[in-house]
Amino acid sequence: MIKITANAFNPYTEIQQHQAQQSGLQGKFGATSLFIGTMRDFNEGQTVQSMTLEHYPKMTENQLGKIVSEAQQQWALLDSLIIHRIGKVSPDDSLVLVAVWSSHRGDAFDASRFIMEALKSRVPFWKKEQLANNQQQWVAKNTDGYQHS
Amino acid sequence: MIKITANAFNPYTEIQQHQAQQSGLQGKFGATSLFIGTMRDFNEGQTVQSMTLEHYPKMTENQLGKIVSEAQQQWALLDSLIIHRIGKVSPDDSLVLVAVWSSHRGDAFDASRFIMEALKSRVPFWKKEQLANNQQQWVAKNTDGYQHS
Amino acid sequence: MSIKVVYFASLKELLGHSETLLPTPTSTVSVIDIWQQANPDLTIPSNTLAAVNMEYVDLSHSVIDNDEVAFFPPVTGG
Amino acid sequence: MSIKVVYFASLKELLGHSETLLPTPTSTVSVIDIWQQANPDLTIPSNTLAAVNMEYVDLSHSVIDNDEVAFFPPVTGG
Repeated sequence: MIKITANAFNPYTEIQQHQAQQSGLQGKFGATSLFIGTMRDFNEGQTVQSMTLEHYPKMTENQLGKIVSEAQQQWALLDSLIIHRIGKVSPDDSLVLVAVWSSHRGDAFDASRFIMEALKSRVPFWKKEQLANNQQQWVAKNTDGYQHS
Repeated sequence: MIKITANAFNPYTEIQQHQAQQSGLQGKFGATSLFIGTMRDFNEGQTVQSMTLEHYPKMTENQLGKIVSEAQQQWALLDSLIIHRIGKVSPDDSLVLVAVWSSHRGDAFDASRFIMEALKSRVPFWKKEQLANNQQQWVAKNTDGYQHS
Repeated sequence: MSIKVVYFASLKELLGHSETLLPTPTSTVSVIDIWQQANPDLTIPSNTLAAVNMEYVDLSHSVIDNDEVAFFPPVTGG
Repeated sequence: MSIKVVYFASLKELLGHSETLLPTPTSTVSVIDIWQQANPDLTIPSNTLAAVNMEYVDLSHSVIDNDEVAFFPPVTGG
């Protein structure tokens, strides 16, 4: 399932609600791999007070759907849930949730990371930061998720 | 934090409680990577009714502590939470939770997988399955977490 | 009939608008032709991504009537 | 003073007990010596893992008085 939401969401509540509704998962899923991206109150040395997430409606959903299909072709997945926030967000708000259910852990780990990296590079979302000095700036690029910080 | 518990646990409740208590995380963590292992009702073609998890008390905690230290040396982690179930478990019970908080997603993904694989190969837990035909059997080996299923 | 051109994020702010409707082209046109027609005084910024009907395309991709052509900066979600 | 030998999982079931106390050794002994002293009629099963004071060791590792020596099969947690 893919959800784009302008409202704050609790990823842990969402996962449990989703999982409870998927009766086909019961007894079958041995592995759940989750990634949650959360807004920090700083970025590249600057204090960030809030952020606005813009997206390209429909293309966002299309691209996410493709990415999930690609993941399903590569790994044995039982289910997945992707939620991405849009609109104005505050520090500690969840920005993105990627959850993957599979029988075996290798598939879950690989697929969740693949989906997250593909989302970061291909899905049309953009972040604008509101800084402490009342300046605003567009985030210019994403970091490399395969590199050590 | 490392917890070994003989009681059923909800990994999502545990994560949220833990996170709420770590005031140092607020505004600082951009990435949370989680792995949850759940009991399936089948294994290698056989129906499994329940399972008993034995461990080597104290050595379990010692080994998990070492693994977390090794992860902290390799990646920039803000916090981690590991919970492992022992005793008698039923299908759909959570067996293990590995949660890692960091500023950047690469560290969180790498560290959670490292901890999980190290747990699988080095921490003294053993599973005995109770099968549908009333037979019991010890699980002989773990699968490779880096291989496709 | 027309071609809809849409812009997002910093590119939308740079141009001061989010959408332009161009008349049906009279000959074969590519994505970069559409940019130039819509923004005759502005070279396309480097790193600009393009999509036609919500699929990523190269700037040389052909555009036909009723297509939606989008231009936007590198994505930064997640 | 003594050496405590402990067994887990399938090994514990095979032997029928979880623990043996051995008297203080009179000479230098290794982990495999401890196994043979505790189980004179049984060759150590292949794949058996050993720990001394809760740290993994080779079977050639030296054992001293008051050590806790553990034998167990490959681990299968998670």
